[in-house]
Amino acid sequence: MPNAIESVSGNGQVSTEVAEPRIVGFFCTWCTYLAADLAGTSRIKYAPNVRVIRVMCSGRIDPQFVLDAFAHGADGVLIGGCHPGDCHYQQGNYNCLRRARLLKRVLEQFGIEEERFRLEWISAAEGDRVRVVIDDMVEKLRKLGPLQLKRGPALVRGGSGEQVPQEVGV
Amino acid sequence: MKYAYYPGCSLKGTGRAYEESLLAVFRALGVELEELEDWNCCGATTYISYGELQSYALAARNLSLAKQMGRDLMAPCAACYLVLNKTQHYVREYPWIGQIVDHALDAIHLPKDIGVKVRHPLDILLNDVGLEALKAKVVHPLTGLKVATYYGCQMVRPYASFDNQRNPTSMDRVLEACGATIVYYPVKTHCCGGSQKGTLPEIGLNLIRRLLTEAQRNGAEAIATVCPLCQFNLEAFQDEASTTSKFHIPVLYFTQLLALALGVRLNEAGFQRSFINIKPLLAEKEIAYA
Amino acid sequence: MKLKRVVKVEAERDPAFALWISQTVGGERIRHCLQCGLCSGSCPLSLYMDYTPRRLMHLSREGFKEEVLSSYTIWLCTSCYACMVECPKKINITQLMYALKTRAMQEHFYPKRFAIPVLAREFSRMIRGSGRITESRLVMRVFVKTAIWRLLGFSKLGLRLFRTGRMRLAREKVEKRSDIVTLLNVVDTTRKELAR
Amino acid sequence: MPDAHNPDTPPRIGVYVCHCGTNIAATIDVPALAEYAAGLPDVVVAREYKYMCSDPGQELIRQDIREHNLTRIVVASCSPLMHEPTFRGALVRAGINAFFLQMVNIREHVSWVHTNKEEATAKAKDLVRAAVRRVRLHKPLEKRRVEIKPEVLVVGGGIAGIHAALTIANSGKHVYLVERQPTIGGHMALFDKTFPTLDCAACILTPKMTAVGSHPNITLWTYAEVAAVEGYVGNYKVKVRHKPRYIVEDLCIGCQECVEACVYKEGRWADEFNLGLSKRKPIYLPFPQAVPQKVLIDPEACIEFKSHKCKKTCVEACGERKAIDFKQEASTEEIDVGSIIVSTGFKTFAAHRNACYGYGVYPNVYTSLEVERLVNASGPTSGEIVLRDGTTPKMVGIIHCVGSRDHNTNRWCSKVCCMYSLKLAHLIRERTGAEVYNFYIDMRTPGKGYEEFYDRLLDEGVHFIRGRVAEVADWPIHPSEEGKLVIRAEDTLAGFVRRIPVDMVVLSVGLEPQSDARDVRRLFNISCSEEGWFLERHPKLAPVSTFTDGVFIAGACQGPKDIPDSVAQAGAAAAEAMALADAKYVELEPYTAHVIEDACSGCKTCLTICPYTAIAFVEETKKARVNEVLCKGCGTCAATCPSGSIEQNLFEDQEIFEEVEGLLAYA
Repeated sequence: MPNAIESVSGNGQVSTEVAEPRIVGFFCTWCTYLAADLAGTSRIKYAPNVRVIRVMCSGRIDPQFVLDAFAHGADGVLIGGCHPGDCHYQQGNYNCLRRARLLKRVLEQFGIEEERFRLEWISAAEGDRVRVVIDDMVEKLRKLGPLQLKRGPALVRGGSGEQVPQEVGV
Repeated sequence: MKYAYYPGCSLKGTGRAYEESLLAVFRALGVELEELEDWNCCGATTYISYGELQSYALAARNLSLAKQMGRDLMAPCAACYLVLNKTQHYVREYPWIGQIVDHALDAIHLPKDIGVKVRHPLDILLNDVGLEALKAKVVHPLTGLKVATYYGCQMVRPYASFDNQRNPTSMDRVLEACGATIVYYPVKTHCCGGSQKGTLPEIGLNLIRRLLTEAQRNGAEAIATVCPLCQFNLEAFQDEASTTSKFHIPVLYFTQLLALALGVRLNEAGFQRSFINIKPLLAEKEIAYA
Repeated sequence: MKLKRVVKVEAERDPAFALWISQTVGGERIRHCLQCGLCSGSCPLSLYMDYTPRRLMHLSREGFKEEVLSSYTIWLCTSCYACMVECPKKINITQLMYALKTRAMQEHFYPKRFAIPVLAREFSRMIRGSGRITESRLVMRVFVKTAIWRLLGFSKLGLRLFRTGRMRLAREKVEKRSDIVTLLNVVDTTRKELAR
Repeated sequence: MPDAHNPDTPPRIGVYVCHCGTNIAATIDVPALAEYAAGLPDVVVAREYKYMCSDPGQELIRQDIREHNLTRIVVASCSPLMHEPTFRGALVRAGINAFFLQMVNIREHVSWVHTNKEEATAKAKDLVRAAVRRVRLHKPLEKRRVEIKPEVLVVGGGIAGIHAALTIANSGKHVYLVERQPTIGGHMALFDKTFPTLDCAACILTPKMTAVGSHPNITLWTYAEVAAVEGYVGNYKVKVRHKPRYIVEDLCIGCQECVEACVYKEGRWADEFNLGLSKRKPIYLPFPQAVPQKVLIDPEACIEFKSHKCKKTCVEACGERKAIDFKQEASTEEIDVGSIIVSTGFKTFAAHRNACYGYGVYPNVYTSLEVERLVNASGPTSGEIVLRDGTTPKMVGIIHCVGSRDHNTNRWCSKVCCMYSLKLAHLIRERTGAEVYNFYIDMRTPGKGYEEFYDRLLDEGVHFIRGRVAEVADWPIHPSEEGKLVIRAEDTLAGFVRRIPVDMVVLSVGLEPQSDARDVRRLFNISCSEEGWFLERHPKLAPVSTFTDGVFIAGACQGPKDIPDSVAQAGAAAAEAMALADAKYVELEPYTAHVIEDACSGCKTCLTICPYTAIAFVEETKKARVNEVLCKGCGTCAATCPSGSIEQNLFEDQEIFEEVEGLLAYA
């Protein structure tokens, strides 16, 4: 399989068809990040397309992070948190869920297919689930091909989050 | 050195060469052997399945006779060696067997004491005569003769009082002392099938074939044995066992090789009884003989 | 093709047999058997056996008399003691095989003209008669009783043995033959007394 | 030397790539990665080393910090959850702030999960690049020091809980032991003998039980449950709910005259302790050695509760003591503890779930636990092993692995069944002389004296049939099977199927997590495996710790365990709790949030979102303020703030943006 790096140019625009989807993951420390660690210790093999950013709680994930990722050439964003009711901080994952719903609508406006943004609940014990989710997402994104942004530049972050509808935060 | 000697039936028949060479060797070493007065068959492994307790009594009779002679009892035949030892064990382990055996001995006016030490010639050679004394007496070293030492089952199992059960070396050491080269022989304690060649021929033959093949594969020029039945099986059925490769390998009693080295004349060591003439081999190896 | 029921109902088990085996000389430890199969693995004959020694141990201690006594295994045993030496639970398997052979002979659990029991019988007769074994005579007696034709196959070898003086028809015998007979009889009578 | 703590000076970054032996080096081109890192902006040195976590590895970092005046460190090795503390320590010892470190997880997240070296290396490069860009922005932070309360809460009064409680109490610290049942003792109290020594369970357990009941440092609350847990390590606030037992515990002296006097002369209701094998009255003592020795009333059974027309002979009998209180209600109590030990135990597999074995259909099919009661001297038959009709069984079949090692029910081996089956086989044979058949798949006897016990059973003439039982039924195919329960199984060692007619069948049921394990773990904020066993922090190196600091687990709630293992674990958990208490203080991660007042619009959105009500609105300034003591650092508020005026330490917006862009920017 050819390496994605060479085939993608600075501005995140994909130059060749063989490009592998590049996915940014935001995993919460207590469940999904641990699950990914467990997948490691269990030597479970999965697609190398996801780059994980660790946050304490999925509740920390600001929609702007997601938009920023797409703006800078990510073909997909994967958010991983604790199962409903299992949040280490009681309800962070609910807030995350609420934001994700609204964010999906926003992404539509930018013509970003829904498969490109995914929210998954993966508990610390579900090492194999990490594989299933990532492999599935990579498969889907391969079919979709690289992300072509209609209004790419507009997405690029400008300090505050004015592109994001107010209610998203609430 | 003086020992009571228990030949057993085979050494009077198919195993005559064993007895002849054995007596010659110990004579040459200055060890006196006195045949046990009016000994009887030990019962071997065959009688047990017919009448277990009787077989112990049969063995006990010999032991009691030997005890009277007040000397260790040498039993060259592996089967005899096993049965005599075993009888002593069982009489000790099972008082009721002891009781029966005692009664039987009583009835024929023999003392109950059967606690004589039963010993194998190899044991005596190693521990009483000693390898140095043996070396000193060697006149025709077996230099360069590649020998596979085949111990078979019953000399080492289940009672290996003087050697290692899984990897016996007593015969190796004795023959090396005579200048022979011992080849690697992984099946040295495997079974030759015993009487099975007679009763279930094809199965017996397979076991024999395995033993001969391994000896050949490891470059042995002769096989040394400690048991009349093993010797017979390995020697008598070589043609039958031959497949693509034909077997033609002298199968001798270790005592015959000793006799050779100690300068005993060939037909005083029973070589004339072999099916395979040893002389060409000795000539080829430039081993002198009387 | 004739189908027979192979499932065993408990009533077909013979607990007395299981008890007997655990009381024979060498059978004391059969119950300790772990069924590890080391006996079968170390047995030089197991590749020809209908039941491996391991399986025979289990069938015996569970009391499946028919299966055990009609099994070829007990006759194939050459008493090489490999199994007994290796057994992790120190079970005297070889001795058990003798006990089973004896029992099988007493209850005639073997094919007609089957050489091994015949050999055992002839062997014992000869000892009773002369106190020693004369191999030549023993071999002939056995062949006559089992497979006379094999004598012919054997004759070539026999001839060589005669020529080399390793087969002598002269009867080996003990002087005090009466002692042997008494010895054997007394054993029997004493055993019976002890049993009582 | 440039001041590492001055944000204006350009950062000087050191990057360190670990081989982790071959764990990383085998899948990632480490030299290439280090070389690549060296070329990234602001990186002064980039090195590779076999084991970064080793002393020489750390020394390497410390040296560079001193020699090259490094101000920021990136370590690419294993998961930060593994070695972050190690490397932070290295930074501190070299004189710079612990939080100037960023770890890159190239083992668990790269080398162990990918196979293609090219791809793995590329991924590692992206991650390192992101870390380098992020670490530039790291600010100096200090850990918060909080006091630890010495009191310990132990949840569950089985042998594990009892042992943990006593160990801690004996060290002079106060323990709250909360047990859901009206008495402590757990499963062990049901047993007659324990394997392999066959010493009497009661003889070794009851002394410990009474010790708990009378220990000055132990507050024992039975018939009570933990309702809520708040706070953090060292400072947990726990709400305990007392179920009404309709007896004033302080007044009841356990004389049981009330039970004697009850209008019901005979027991009528299934006796929970004897698993329904005997009957009890509406007012009862769970069992003779119960601790505490306090009776309780079953409102479902008591006439007074149903019709209010009872003669209340019990109250008369109690007389002046006035211990009976029909009006008693559930009450809640709040306690402060520094740490918590969860030892909530297990439940046994519900035998009827395996229909082929006829549990609940044939009266003489018992579960092993029921038989434990039957063989127990203080059990319903006072130790006599008899069938429901009072006769003694002559043939008994014990079926191992019921519910265990089975993908239709539970996949795991329950670990104790082989041994307790052997124990029951021995006891049954000893007391009835019956023929006993054990049906097993594998005989598992790992433990001191366990294999020897198996050997003993073999010698005792118990039958061992290797084969999983297919069916227990009552249809005969042979006269000898008439009126018997026939067990059908292949005797795989004999090589044929056998039918064995028995009078009694014992189902050796496996161990399962408590049915409410999932609620319990939420309560204590710990995780559990897919099956429901509580998850230890590390299977080998932190077997009794959880991912929540100050919460420990002991006994079979973590996985099937026998008594010795449970006690050993309880001891370990107790030691952990005591070590924590003796440390007096604990340091908390500084990942708290803070408000940038100038930017705050005072919209109060954050106030509602914070689960810990750690954010207050300051009227004077009309701005929000975070109470850092209450803040647990989830960062939800930071993500929620519409004006982006809340930041979370070490997870600031800028830091994360840099990380995102670092991942996606190509050098």
